[in-house]
Amino acid sequence: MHDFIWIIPLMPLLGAIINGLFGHILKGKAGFIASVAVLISFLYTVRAFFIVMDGTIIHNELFTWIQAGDFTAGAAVLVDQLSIVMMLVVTGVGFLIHVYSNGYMHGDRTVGKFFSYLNLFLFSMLMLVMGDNLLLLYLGWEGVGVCSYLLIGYFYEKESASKAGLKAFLANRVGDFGFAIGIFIIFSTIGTITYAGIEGQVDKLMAAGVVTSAALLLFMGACGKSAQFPLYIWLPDAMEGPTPVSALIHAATMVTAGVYMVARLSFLFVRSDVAMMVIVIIGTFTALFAATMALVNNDIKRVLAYSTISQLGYMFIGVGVGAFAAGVFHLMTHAFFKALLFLGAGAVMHSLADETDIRKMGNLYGKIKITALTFIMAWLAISGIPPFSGFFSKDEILAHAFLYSPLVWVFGAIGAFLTAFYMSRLVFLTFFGESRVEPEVEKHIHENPPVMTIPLMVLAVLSVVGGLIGIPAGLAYLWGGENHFANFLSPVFANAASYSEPHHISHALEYGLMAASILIALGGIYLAYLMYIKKAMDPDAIANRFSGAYKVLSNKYYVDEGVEAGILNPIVRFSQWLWHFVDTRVIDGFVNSAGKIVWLLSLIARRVQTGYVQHYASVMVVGVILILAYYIFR
Amino acid sequence: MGTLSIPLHYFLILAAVLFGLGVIGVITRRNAIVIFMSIELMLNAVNLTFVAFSNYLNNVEGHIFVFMVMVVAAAEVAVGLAIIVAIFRLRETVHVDDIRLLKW
Amino acid sequence: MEMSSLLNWVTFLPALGALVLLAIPRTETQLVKSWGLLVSLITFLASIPLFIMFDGNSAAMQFTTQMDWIPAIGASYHVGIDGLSILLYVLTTFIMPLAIFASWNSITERVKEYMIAMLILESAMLGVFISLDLILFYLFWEAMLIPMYLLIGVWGGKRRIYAALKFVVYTMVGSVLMLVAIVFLYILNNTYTGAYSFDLMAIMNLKISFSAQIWLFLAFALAFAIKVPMFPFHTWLPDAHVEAPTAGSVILAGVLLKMGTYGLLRFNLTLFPQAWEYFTPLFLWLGVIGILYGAWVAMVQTDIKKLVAYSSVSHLGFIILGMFAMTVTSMQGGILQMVNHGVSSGALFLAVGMIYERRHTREISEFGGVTRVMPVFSAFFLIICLSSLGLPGTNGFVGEFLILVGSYGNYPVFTIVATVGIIFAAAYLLWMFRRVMFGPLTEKNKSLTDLDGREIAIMIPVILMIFWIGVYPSTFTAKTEKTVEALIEKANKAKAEMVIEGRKPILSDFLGE
Amino acid sequence: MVNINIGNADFLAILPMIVLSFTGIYLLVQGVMAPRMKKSVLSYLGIVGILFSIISNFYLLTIVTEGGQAFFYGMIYLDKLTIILNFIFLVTAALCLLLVNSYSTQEDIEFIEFTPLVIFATVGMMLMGSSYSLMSLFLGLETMSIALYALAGFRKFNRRSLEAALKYFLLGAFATGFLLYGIALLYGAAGSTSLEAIANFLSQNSNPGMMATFGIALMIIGFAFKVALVPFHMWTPDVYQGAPMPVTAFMAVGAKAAGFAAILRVIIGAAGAAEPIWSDLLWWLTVITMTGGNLIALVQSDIKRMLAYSSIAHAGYIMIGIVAANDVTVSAVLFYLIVYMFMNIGAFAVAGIVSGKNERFVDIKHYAGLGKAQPLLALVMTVCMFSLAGFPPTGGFMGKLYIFKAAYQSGFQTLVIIGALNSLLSVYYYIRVVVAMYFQEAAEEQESGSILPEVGLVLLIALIGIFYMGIFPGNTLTWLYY
Repeated sequence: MHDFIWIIPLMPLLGAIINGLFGHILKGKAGFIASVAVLISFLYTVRAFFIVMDGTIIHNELFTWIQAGDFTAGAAVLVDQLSIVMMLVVTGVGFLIHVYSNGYMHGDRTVGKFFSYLNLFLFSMLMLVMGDNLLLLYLGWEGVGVCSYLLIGYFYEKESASKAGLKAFLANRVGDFGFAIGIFIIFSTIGTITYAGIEGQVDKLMAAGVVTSAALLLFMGACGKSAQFPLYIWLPDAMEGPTPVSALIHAATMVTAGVYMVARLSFLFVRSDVAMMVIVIIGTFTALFAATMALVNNDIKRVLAYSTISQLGYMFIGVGVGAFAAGVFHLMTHAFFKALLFLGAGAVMHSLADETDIRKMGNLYGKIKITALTFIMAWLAISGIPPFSGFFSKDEILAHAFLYSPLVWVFGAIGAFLTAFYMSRLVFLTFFGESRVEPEVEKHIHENPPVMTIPLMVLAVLSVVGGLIGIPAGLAYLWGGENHFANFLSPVFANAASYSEPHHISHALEYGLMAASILIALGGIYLAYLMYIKKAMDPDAIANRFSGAYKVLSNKYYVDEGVEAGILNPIVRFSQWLWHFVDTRVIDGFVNSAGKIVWLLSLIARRVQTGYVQHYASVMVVGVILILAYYIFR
Repeated sequence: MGTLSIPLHYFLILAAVLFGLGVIGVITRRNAIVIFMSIELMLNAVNLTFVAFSNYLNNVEGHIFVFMVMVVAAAEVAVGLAIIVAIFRLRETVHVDDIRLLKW
Repeated sequence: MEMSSLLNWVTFLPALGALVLLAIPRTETQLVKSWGLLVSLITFLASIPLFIMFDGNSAAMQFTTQMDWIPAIGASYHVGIDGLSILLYVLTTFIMPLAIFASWNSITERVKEYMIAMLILESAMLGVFISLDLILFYLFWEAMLIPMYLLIGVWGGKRRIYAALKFVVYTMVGSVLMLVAIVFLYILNNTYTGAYSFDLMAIMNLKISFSAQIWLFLAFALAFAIKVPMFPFHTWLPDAHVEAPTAGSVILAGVLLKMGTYGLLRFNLTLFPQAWEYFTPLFLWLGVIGILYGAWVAMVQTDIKKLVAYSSVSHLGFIILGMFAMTVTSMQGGILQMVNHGVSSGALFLAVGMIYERRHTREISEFGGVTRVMPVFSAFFLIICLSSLGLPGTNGFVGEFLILVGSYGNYPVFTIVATVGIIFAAAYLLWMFRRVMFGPLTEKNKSLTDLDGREIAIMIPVILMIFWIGVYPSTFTAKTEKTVEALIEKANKAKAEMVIEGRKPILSDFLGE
Repeated sequence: MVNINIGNADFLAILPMIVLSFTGIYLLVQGVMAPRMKKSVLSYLGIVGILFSIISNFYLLTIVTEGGQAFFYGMIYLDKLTIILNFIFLVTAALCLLLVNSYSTQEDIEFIEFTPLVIFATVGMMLMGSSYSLMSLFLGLETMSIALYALAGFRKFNRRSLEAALKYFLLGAFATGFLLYGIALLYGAAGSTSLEAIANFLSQNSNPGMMATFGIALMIIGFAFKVALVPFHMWTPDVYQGAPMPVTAFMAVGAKAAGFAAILRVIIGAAGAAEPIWSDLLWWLTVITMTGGNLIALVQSDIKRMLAYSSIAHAGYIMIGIVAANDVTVSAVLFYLIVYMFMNIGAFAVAGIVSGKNERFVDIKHYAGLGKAQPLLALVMTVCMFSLAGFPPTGGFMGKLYIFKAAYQSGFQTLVIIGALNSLLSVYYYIRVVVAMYFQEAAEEQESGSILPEVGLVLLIALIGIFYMGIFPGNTLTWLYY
């Protein structure tokens, strides 16, 4: 039953195939077809949502995909509360971005190819979230990896774009390496890779003592995909791709796959405290680390990229401390406002003839009012100003983090402060202050067409309203006094909750923490206000005073160069040596020299044939003597 | 005719010595004809052995064999000298060292 | 038509086609080419019922025919097909028409001899896969050598004579020792059973002593290791590939390399299970070294064909790992990966051949931004590269994943090192793809024309096969399931005996068992 | 008076030899008596004589008794081996005579005495093949050798041919000396020259004393020279290169086969019981011969010298069969000899045509581009080369297979491995010819001889022989089993 569920992933696939094959003929209409395909799958997702709302989990197997020996993997779909939330985000935000792309990619030469890749991405993402076993998760995992490779490298004529695409795919592949080993461990210990199967025999994993290693390896895969330290290096460069791509893939959906995986396998992760601790540590470190880099960056999209890495760090803190629902909630709200920020940035670039350097912007508020307004709403949401969604989701995580360990809360708070600061810096430099736009660009700044602004407005509404469904219990006396979002997801995390003792937050502590986070957010904004609007503190002066720190930050801690020199070059040099020395000199040398030796031997042997009859006779006599001697002394 | 007064191995040793001389002659001498003569010497050494054995064994096969060898040697001489004469006519030399076209 | 006679017909149809070619005059190149294509197509179509009628759930030999060939020494014409050979058999008939069609324009002189060599090569290859008599196998094995030698030697590139000679001598070294082993087996069989016979089935249930197994295993293994090619014996492959014409490389990568792995399964595993067990760690080491070595060296190649050649070394390292891990899953994966490698590498060489026909160079630095002028080719080439690096949803992934997941149970350390290989697989393929297809369009590549109808017709079946195996592999794995189970069960029995005799595999302390 | 009863049964036994001798004498007389007659007719008459002799050989097949029978008081032995050997010698002679005419037109010199000499040499070979006493063996050997000395020097005004004849003569006589001395010693030890008596003597006393051992050793040396085993092979390359092409072919195949016939008769037949004496010696001679022959052949550029060394190497392979010395040896050696005949005759025939006037184009590089110039010739040469190298579908492979099988059966594994590696080594210089013909372009325009119908016939027979023995070896093998 519920066979309709397969329509959801197959519609984008169909769209991708149509656009792929007939893209160059469809030209303009490709965008329309792609958007319709995503809309249909969104509508069916809503229908599935209502079914899941009243408690039934949809499980439907189409055919057995791989069956060899005792390893079986079915092409089956499991839609429960967690996946329906993800599907709503993916198809909803995906649809808005498709509509936005119609405007943004207007006039592009190979727009058919673009929308085909975009639809293919959505298909892979849906398979990732809807699959009922690890192998389909892996399918979706690599599928989105390829689509991000293709979309980042969409402007392939630019050397940097194709390089960034390759870098993204290889970084993901390193993560997938860990993910694959994780799957092998699980399969070889309990013989099945379906979620239900793993959940059922998770204590067998515990007994075999492989839970920690499996969890950590799976987390390595998550780091690769969700750009956590140390595998985050590809996300900033991924900004080479078109902005809707950054919005969809590198903000809303793909990067959250790691969080989804940890949430989906909550029963596994929860059983290994070490793994949870590692997740929290990496999450916190990445959150802070990325935030620091965002402070000094002047490229509008790269700032947002670092902010995404930082927010992902928060999500991992959430799932790391065991508050899976909070993590997923932040994932959802983040999808809304980060997509909005990216699309807004895209709109700004679009109207400023693709200018990305915020130092050449300013005072755009009056000229592109709708973009500015929606951008400001998203800014308030991400900074954690109530009643915007960002406040509720981030605060929920920080609250649980405090219970886990106050130190984590402190770092989280610092991160929140930095987030508020750099986002405000971004907004003030872009929309307020004096205009630093070149004159001829300034002449024809124009508001973007409705096809781009409407999605912005919808996302703005979502960023505002999104937070309400997850209002923490303390505040929710208006709506029946409990956190609707957490309750909705509770059955999925029942196993995890039952394992680790649920920790209750006293209301008083909750209010205190809320107040603290509001103050931090306002403090961050006020500091940015002082620096960039009132010019009370000259940012450049500070930059000079801490010039060393500033230089390190602006060069992104020299991580890229470090990886280049530390890992890539040695491998390339070693392979060169392998090829030139081992292959040609040693093996071929041996083979050819064997040939030469034989050749030399025969040349010598040939010399024996002198042509003199005497020599022949004497050789014969020597032979005779040898034989007779042999017989004498035998 | 009584048994032979000279013991058998005397003959054998003589024949072996003759044979050795023939072989040395073939190796050392440079002139084709002289080489051929030393080969004949070797054949005669063999004849001597045959006769000695035949007498010692008191059967006639050895003697018959000697005749065969002589006949063959004669035929060989005919053909061999014909070749040597042909070479001499063409190359004015029978010096074996000069005849060295075919080598390596 | 009864199935076993169909098997014989399909095997010798190409050879008959070659004979008919003798009649066609040399000047009629168009007729010669279309005849060759027609024959190979008919062979492929005739092989499809074989595949369909092949009963998946029986491990026994099917469609067998046994006739006396040389009664004096007991050599019989004994052929049959089982799970091991059915996939490779159909793969050969599938690839041949593509190879012939791909060399439509590139081969201009001596077209008739070329077509004869190709058709005879096909018959020889098909013969190798189905022959169950040691001498018959050796006959086809050597017969396959001559046309391949001519293909490389006559229609090859600049250093073709060196490459062709190296190819022949390498293979001859191996196969000569194999001949010695075959004769020894023949004598051994005679001493035990009294009958003079080269029949594989008879020799299979022979009780060979452990020390004899060691030497025989090594003799066979050397011949097959050179063919695979495994790590130390691989240096002939890059030269052969670079110098061979496109069709030659396609067949060399598509089918010839699989004969090594097929031989290891058909002879080394079935005839000498204890020796197989004894040498497993050594071969696992060589396989894994092959994976990494092949990948690393491929990464730094400047010539595309050499890059693909070294990638074959890496891919076949996976197959070796899959075979020697001795679990049903990994073995199934290994066999499927043989087919996948045939399709993917074959397709890679087809693609490289297409751009070589246009630019007459294979240096990566010569290309750049080709997607701009050849979008359709770029799409096909991308799909083939992705299938080759094992993207889920394509054929490469299914085989590779099964190998790794199957072999993790027995040899976790080796599997982890092998899994590192998939990272480098992505690295060298996509790095090459980026340098060739992406980036700014260089001046020299401006005039390139996109694929024409013929080339697209070649690419489509390959792409379909890539996705068919990727999405629904059970059509193929079902065929090999039972044979693999029987094989492994027999090997485990032999392993049990070995444990009783208290023998430890070579290098086993390195294994950290 | 002792009455010697030599009935017509005895003469029947040597009927083929008688027929052939009469042909020879008739031709000699005919040649002298009617000088006006066209010289080529002589060789055709010779071939007719040989055909008659083959027919009588067939007739012998019907009357031969199972175990074979001695005639002429133990001088001649008639059994299936004799008949098969006769076939080999007769067919070789016929094929060589076919080649003569095209060669003589090429060199434009008359060949009156050529055919009678070839025929007398063949009679000598057949006598060796059917000898049952050392005396008849010696007679047969010498008849053949002397005829071959004359044949080698047949082109009187060519320095190379005369030098070849001289070397062959001197060294041949020298080797015969050793052989004779061996016979003498063995006669002394065994008391008789008949092989049967020697066989009984050797089987009775297992340690036959120094004299018999020396005797056997010296005889082996004599045969080793005839069959050109290293280190007694020195004459072969020079003589093969110097002698005219058909003579080289005749020597390479006929003389070598006769040598092996003698070895089969004496060593395997008579001295079978004394195997421990000669087995190790022959083992070492075989190894040195194969390796030496193949090694030097690698660097040869002259086709005739290369084929000379290749024949030395093949003598080594046949010796593996001899060393095996079990029930299968004789049939394996015979099979190999037959295939060896077809391979070499074919190769020499092609070499003869390509070599052109007074054998100018004999270097391998002169074979460049032959594939294009003369596709048929190139095809035959390729098949011969592949068969000599031992590639499967050809007879050469099957021959080696049986020889290896025979050696394996009597436990000489190492010998087989060395043999296998040697045939691998030989692949290089055989394939080099094929490479020259197909892969390299002809350097300068060289007029190669036109193919006369007879030579075409020889090529055809060689081709059919190689493939027939390669693909259906079964029937020839069963026929050989006796």
